[in-house]
Amino acid sequence: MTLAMLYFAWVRETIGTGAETVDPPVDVATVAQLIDWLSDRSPAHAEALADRGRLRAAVDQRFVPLDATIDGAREVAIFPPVTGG
Amino acid sequence: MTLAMLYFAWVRETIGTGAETVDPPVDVATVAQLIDWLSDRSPAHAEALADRGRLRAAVDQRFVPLDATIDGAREVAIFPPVTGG
Amino acid sequence: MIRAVVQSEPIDLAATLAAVEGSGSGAVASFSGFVREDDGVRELALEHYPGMTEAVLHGLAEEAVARWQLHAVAVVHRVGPMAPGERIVLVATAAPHRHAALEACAFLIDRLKTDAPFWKRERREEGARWVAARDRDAGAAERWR
Amino acid sequence: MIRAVVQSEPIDLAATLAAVEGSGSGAVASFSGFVREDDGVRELALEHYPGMTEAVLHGLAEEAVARWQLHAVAVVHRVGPMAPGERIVLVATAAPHRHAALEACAFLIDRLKTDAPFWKRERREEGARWVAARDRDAGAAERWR
Repeated sequence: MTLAMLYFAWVRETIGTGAETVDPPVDVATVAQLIDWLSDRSPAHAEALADRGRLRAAVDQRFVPLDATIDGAREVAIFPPVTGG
Repeated sequence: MTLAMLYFAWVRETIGTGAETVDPPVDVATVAQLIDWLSDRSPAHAEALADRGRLRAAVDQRFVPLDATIDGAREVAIFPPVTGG
Repeated sequence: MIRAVVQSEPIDLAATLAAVEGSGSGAVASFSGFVREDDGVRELALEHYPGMTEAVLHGLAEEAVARWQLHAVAVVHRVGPMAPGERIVLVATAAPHRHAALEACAFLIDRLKTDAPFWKRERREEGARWVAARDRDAGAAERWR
Repeated sequence: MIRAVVQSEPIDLAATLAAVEGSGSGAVASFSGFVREDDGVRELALEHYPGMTEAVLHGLAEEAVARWQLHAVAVVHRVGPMAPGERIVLVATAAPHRHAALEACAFLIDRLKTDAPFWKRERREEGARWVAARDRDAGAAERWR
């Protein structure tokens, strides 16, 4: 499964990129499992993704809880809580 | 007691003037009594002031109920309910 | 800054909002009331009680400043004849927080409608008439007391 | 009319309000949020999620139109670097009644703060930091659900 990953704000800064294409194994079924799997890609990924309580996610441009499925997803974004307005 | 009377909206139109100076006798103590007394000034006054339920008043530029005193008043205004904004 | 004005000239939205925004606040809200274009009114004329009107508007503005810690407030009300689509009234508030700014606008327009001595006369095809006061306006003002 | 825009250029208040007022409604309300001038921020930079942001803002605008029978609504949010005193966001609503216009503005700004993917980074004398989300914003958005 090929996924377009997007990172924003300090998640993007810490990882060092705002976008990458990844190909997780089929047993990666939820956003949380994807975060676990991404954490092994680099020390920067591990650092950015360490504190789950500070992370939010969107699957195909809709906010989802971290236990949401990524089945069929094309684009997954990981970022801190939003602060617009 | 010399009073500056002011009339607004249809009260003014019906009476035919927006301002007049009047000199009611001392036993005219409240706005309601003043309205009674004013009603005798002309048929136009009587018509304009006939329906108390549609009249509001201000004494020296403060809204008051019709049973308020006019003791010490300099300016009394009579008008319909307000409709600004 | 408190600005409470009654005028026969058209209301300058940009200048009024710029003055309120000049307070450097984080939140600015505004409300404008217009002569409706869709209900057959050809002209609306506003009469008021000179002197009392300005005092009432200023008093309401001061009350709003105290109650919502506003940094700036403007209340501008037009009088005289107006065409459909023209601005009758503008209230604008600047506050540290968004809810304060928006609530203060609601307070000002609700209370202005019952406390300020204005009278509307509308001209329609079938003739002119003085607009009647609405009970629901009294209810809306009551919630701020 | 629904206008939902994300832009790096300064927000044109007059043009946006004129578009909303052009609906011919009796009531128009607006809310603007600014970079505060009084708390030591030298620059505020807004990042967003292109595509999702516009969709969320448009969806909130549509929800407001349906809920308050708005005649027109505009939501304009700036992104990129901004100086103190600059406008970050503008929401404006046109409705038949004043409470609808003001409530819809409150709804839009409350929900935008929790539902739209923007992130603020502020630069102060002591350095730059990403602004933390506030629990009270979640509470403010919750009242509209």
